Amino acid sequence: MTRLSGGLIDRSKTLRFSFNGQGYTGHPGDTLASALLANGVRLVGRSFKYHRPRGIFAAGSEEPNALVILRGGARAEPNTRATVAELFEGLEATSQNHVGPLGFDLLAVNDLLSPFFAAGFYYKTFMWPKVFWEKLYEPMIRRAAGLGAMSMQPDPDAYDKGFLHCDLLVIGGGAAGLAAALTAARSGVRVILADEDFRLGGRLLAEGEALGDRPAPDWVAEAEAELVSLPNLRILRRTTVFGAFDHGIYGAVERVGDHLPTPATVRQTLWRITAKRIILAAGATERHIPFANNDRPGIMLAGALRAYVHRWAACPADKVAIFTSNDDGHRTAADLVAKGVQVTAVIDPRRDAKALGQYPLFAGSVVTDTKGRLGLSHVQITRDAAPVWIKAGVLGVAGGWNPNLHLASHHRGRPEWSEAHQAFLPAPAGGPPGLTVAGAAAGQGTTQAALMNGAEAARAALADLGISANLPDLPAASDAKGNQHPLWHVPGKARAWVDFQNDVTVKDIKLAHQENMRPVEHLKRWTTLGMATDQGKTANVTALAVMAELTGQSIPQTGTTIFRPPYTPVSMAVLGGGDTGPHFRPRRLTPSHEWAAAQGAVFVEVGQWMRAQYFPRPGETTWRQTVDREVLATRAGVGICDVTTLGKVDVQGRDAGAFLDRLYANPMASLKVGMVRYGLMLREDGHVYDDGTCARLAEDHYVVTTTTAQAGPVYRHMEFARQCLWPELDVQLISTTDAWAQFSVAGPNARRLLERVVDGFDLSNEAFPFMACAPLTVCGGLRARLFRISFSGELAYELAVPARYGNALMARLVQVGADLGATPYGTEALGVMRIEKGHAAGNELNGQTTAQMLGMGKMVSAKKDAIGTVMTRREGMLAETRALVGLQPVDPADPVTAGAHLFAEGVAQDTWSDQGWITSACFSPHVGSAIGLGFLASGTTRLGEVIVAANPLEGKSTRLRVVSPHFVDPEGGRLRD
Amino acid sequence: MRFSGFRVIAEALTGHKGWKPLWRNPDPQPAYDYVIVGGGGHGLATAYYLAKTFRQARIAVLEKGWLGSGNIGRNTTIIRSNYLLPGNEPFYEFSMKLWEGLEQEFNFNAMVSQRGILNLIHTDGQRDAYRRRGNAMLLAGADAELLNRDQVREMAPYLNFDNARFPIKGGLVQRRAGTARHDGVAWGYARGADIHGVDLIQNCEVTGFRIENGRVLGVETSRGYIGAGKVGVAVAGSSSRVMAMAGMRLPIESHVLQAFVSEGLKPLIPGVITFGAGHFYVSQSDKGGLVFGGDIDGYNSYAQRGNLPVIEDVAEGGMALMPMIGRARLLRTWGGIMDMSMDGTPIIDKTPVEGLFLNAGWCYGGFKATPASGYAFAHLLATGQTHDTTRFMRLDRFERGHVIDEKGMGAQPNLH
Amino acid sequence: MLIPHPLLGPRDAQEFTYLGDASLLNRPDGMAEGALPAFCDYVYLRDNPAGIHRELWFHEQGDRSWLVVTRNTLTHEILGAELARDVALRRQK
Amino acid sequence: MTDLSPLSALGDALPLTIAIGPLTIRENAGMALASLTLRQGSGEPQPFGLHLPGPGGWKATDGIAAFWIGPGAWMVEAEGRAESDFAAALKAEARHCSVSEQTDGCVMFEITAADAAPIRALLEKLVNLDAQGFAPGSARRTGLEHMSVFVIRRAEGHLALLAMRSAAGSVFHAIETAARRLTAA
Repeated sequence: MTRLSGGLIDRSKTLRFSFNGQGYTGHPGDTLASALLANGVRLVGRSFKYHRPRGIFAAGSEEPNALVILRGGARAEPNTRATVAELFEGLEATSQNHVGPLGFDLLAVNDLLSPFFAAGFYYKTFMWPKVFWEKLYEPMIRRAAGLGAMSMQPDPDAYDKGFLHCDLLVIGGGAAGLAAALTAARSGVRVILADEDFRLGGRLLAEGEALGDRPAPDWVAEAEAELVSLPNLRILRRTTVFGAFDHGIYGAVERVGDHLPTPATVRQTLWRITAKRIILAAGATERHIPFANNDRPGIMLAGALRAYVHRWAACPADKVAIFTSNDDGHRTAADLVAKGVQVTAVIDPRRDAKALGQYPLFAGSVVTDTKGRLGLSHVQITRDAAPVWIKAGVLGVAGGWNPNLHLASHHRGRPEWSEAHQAFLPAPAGGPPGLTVAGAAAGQGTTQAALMNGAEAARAALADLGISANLPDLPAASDAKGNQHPLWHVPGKARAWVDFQNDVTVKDIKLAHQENMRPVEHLKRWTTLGMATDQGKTANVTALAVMAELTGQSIPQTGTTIFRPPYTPVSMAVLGGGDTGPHFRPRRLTPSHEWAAAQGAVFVEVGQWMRAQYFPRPGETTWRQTVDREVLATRAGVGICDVTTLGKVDVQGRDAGAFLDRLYANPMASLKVGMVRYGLMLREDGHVYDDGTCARLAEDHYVVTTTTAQAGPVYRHMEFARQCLWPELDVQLISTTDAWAQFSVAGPNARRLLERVVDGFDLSNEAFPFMACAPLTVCGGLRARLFRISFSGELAYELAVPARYGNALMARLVQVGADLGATPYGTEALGVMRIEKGHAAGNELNGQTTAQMLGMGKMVSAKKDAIGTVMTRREGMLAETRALVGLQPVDPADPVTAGAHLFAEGVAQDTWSDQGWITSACFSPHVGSAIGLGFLASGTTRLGEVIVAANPLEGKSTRLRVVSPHFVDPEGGRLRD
Repeated sequence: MRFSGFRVIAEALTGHKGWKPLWRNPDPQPAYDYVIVGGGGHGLATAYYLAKTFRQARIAVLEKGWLGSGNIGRNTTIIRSNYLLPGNEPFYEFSMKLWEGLEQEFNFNAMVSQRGILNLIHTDGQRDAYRRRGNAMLLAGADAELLNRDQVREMAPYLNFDNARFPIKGGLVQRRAGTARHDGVAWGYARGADIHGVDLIQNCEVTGFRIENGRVLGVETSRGYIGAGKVGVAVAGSSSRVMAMAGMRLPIESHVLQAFVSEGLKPLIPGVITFGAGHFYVSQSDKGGLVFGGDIDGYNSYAQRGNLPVIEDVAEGGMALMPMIGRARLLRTWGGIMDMSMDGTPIIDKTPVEGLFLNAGWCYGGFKATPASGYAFAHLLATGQTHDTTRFMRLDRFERGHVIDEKGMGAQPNLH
Repeated sequence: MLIPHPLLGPRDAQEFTYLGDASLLNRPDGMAEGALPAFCDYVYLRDNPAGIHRELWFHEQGDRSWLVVTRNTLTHEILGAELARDVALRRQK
Repeated sequence: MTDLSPLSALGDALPLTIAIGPLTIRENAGMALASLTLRQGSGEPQPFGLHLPGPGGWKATDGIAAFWIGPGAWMVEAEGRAESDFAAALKAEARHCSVSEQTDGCVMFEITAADAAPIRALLEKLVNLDAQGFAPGSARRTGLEHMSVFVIRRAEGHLALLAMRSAAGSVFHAIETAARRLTAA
């Protein structure tokens, strides 16, 4: 017998699917698990350690056994629980974690060797000989371990993220959740109802119950229809709320396209839900009972069996037995009988157990063993030490129910043991604020109680928000209690599984106890209990109880386990969401990007920016050729570079000068209007933070620049100074980085070139000297700002125009300057020229540098209280002798390599004789050899000395001469002419 | 009891009846020569080396919870010595050398696995910085290799080479780096310390110090007063709280660092890979789970749990670096409390209170440091002299202006 | 986390950048006698409490206000937030 | 007038307009922008007769509008005046305040639909604002895929999204991707 009558499947349509290459059929409404069971397939996988045959154990997301690789190719999805995989046309699934066919796994030899693989065995061996660990033992272990295999191909599907806000989030669409959602939604508040299943109803779909005068699924359909009609309620189906985070933020994954052959748009969406109140109505998970060989395919949770029979009309065997320690198991038996399934035995350790229907009852008995190599065939029943074997293809095990309180303990709140419920219940305090637990998750396990409790929880949650809601009329429902009488395990010599996936048995727990691994965390870590993909949902409480029995303590004395996100495993792709390729992070383009691209520029990522690195011309075969040309053309004629990426901050207000005086180590208030000054900014700990320029456009108006990399942090730092340190100053800040396209125009012909674009502006050295600045117009009336500053050491200007004109201005400058040798240059040439000039940049300003090291110690004014000034007076900073020097190879053919370490000649090269390192290096077409900058101990007094640059990483060592860092125009005549 | 393969076989054949407790559960004595506060990795290692190497007797480790419940119980298990500055690199290399003989020394398989670490390079500036670092490593006696893009591709072909926002331009590799089974390290040290007579006392919370005339006499605990000749505090994550009981303020903030494990998977990555452009690093455990992490959450916290933005950020980084992991699932997350120091470097030093010693400020580098930290702290406790490799890790370095700032972030702990 | 912005109401903490202990508002006078030890304390030492903590958050993806947020570091519960500028001005008085 | 030709933020000669399902996305290149910040004791001005909105607000009158960007700070918009020196005009209206030119600091996308539903759906996918509570007249700066953006609800069926001009392509990619997915879904 496989398919029964009834069920919530659409028999009018047939879906074809395959498992391990074998074709089967099912119907819409099936899961892969229900369809396999309906086809009589019991063996679906292998366990982690012993490779024991495993079947379908549960009917929901707690499944520990029935893990498959779903789909194939790049979409292959290992470790997928067959119990939550919705059937679709063409579904392919394969079993995992075996060598050879599933029915004859070569690694099943591990099961024979299991005595050697007791808990923690690997900590005690594989230590000799030492080299064998990486070479032999570990590779062997790694190959045998793991579960499913990844495709190793990029995930081809798209993923999405989004943000939702609501007054009430209801997690779980079973009896309690539906009642809560109805109550709240009718009051008009904004409600989100999230359910992990593809069909609302929860256990209501899995029972044969009536609600009022109708079958439960009919009531569910009616409630759902009402909910769908309410505009203030949103149903998220196939959505798992996986984590409770701070302040009412919940993470949820909607499986948008997982039930389709291929997703129509995205496969999954990550929702971040911000909710004022939350009702957790996640139901309960049934416990099993460990007994000898309790892990064979066909042995499953009794409640799951009931669900398969009612919801999916699937029963995987003709003869079914039930092992239960409570009344709930008898319900399963009665339901099966009513469905026409042959129940061969109901085994109940209670001597006074009563049958609920027509089936053989073995009261006062326990299951003590099973048979069946790849699937259950026989069950051994023992009463008063007298065993009998009976035939059964399926054994339903009912050990009571554990509330699904996981999310309630995501804030590290500890669940509390309830003697009355014989289960852990959510603690009254310590859970996520605003969250209430309702229904079976709160121990309110009967249908009647769940409905009432859900509605009442919603009413109370809304009352808490100051909103009154009426309790809805709820249908009459069953209030049959399960009567939990836990039987934590059946004693015996053979192995009895507690954690199926990780093969943790009662024996392992005993061994942990024997070896003093008794605290629950030691128990878990020593045995790997609860570390499987079901996160211990089916194992942890049982294991605690077994340990409690061994220590003679109560369960709460033994410990509790708390839960952390995620509630069920979540795909990496959906957590990563969005774009992972070129749009992984924003890309900022400079104003002249289009022009540069049209010129064939090569671009480079500089933080978020894409900058032109160099502009190759036909015939140039190496980047060096191009860069040398750009440098020489700039130094001989004029070069143009887009420097928009530098941060720009508008500083205004009566106290702008006083404010900048406190931000920069050097004075700024004394700067004259129309002039620019280099500024050195320290962190409060005295190290160099950033550098840039301050231009004073008016008495109460400065424009300051920052380095490209530090634009954001420096702006934040400035706001900190303004708002937190000196709020009394009248100063206003706003970033204008993107508003202005800024171009460096550098070289002896810079002035002549600019004269061709400015509108009647006197650029003569007298009218507009070095470090002058002014507003002006260019190209027939375009607003612009001009700064006479130089990074290259040449006569140079920076010209800024509104960003939308940047592209055209770049083209114009190159065009009108053709006869002057106007040459666009990129970041490489920029870097070469600043090294030639000895200007510090990112490699020098790495946060570990002092003003003294940069030769700027004297700029730190002692006459004012600027950020960082005081801390430069610490002994260690004063004693710093490393200083920026220029470095040139003794043999001009030798390279200079940034990252090489500096040593005196003839000393042993180790950490303790290390005297510094090369920060930046390049080939200087001006000098005609490689050059570099570096920090060298006592550097300022060692000019002319020959030192060694050691680069053992690349097996090179070169002799360098220490020189001034100013390779070009050390007197600075060029930039002042 | 000595552990070995033969022993495992013998016990298997005789029903595992012979296995003994890994350590005793002693009641605290009234006084010890040395009291180590904190039964995490560093505290256990300190006790182990004090007893075994420095041959000191009468030692107790006091642990508030269960042994190994500190950050050794929740980390991403990476061991490496790829630091830059002389204040750090020789220390971590010393630690690396101790790792290399650790299991044979304490007769416990902590699964020290030297499968290498690869730090990816995305820019020329980064290559310069990594070259400086790689050279610093070699100069300190460690190993390092600089790889170009093709070599990285050969090593890790599944990384995103063709469609990345931050193209991979190379990498710095330390082959001797790798991972170790974190709990195994704690248990190995605990068992070793127990064998050498150390009293490991669980569920014993230190509630105060008894200090007279500037000298520590003992500690008040939840299990009564315990006298001590010397007290060593190794309670990373709680350093500020514990030292406040001795009247000290520290250059430390407590921050939460989350870490993550995926479901078990067949082997896909051999070693450790770090992706600086996207805040992501990953390795794969022997059980098959991808173990990964990223940045700290960034705000002061003692809550041992983090928030969703960091989970997303780490997953984004992972997806950008290795788009093949999309269909792997995140299984577990946890949050550990980091002792974030003001320069990102730890402190192993005496304190102004005589007889009271501090081991703190490990940021997220504590696990790899466990052996050397224990050794150096034991050295300091036993001899009164700073171990050579920790000579810069002083408490007064901040006021003296000798910070050891690997990242160059200054006095902002959440940026280290 | 949600930061209760005094002007904009609850805003997601992702919009903010964290700095640390609000004692950073109490910058010593750099020109005073004994400024160096005062600065060493100011820059490096922290109470780092497990419990109520006053701390600085910058609404970077928002209104660019620095806030002083009072938060419990054990539970992450937020007890209040005000503009740092207001706190700083009040302190000066 | 200058003889240079401007480019749109997306790098084209003409600003883009594109219809995706029920949504129309238009780059607004004509909007002039200038920031206005109060100085100590400057009093709150009413530039062009506009009462400046409070925190989180956006207000419009006769082609001029303003949205709150921080305590004592607003961004003032002038439709169709990108080519003029709008900052100077604003300064003339608020002499005692600090004014900075911002026209090219941002790329501005005007996103319109016949009613609120598609706008809300788009908002949910883009930014962490309460899409239903974000009523017309609201303006916020918030995060969007690692970028900082201003979002303005000009009307039920009209959203404006401002981002750093240099990141125009990345912002547009995000908007377009979300819009296409909503349409396909």
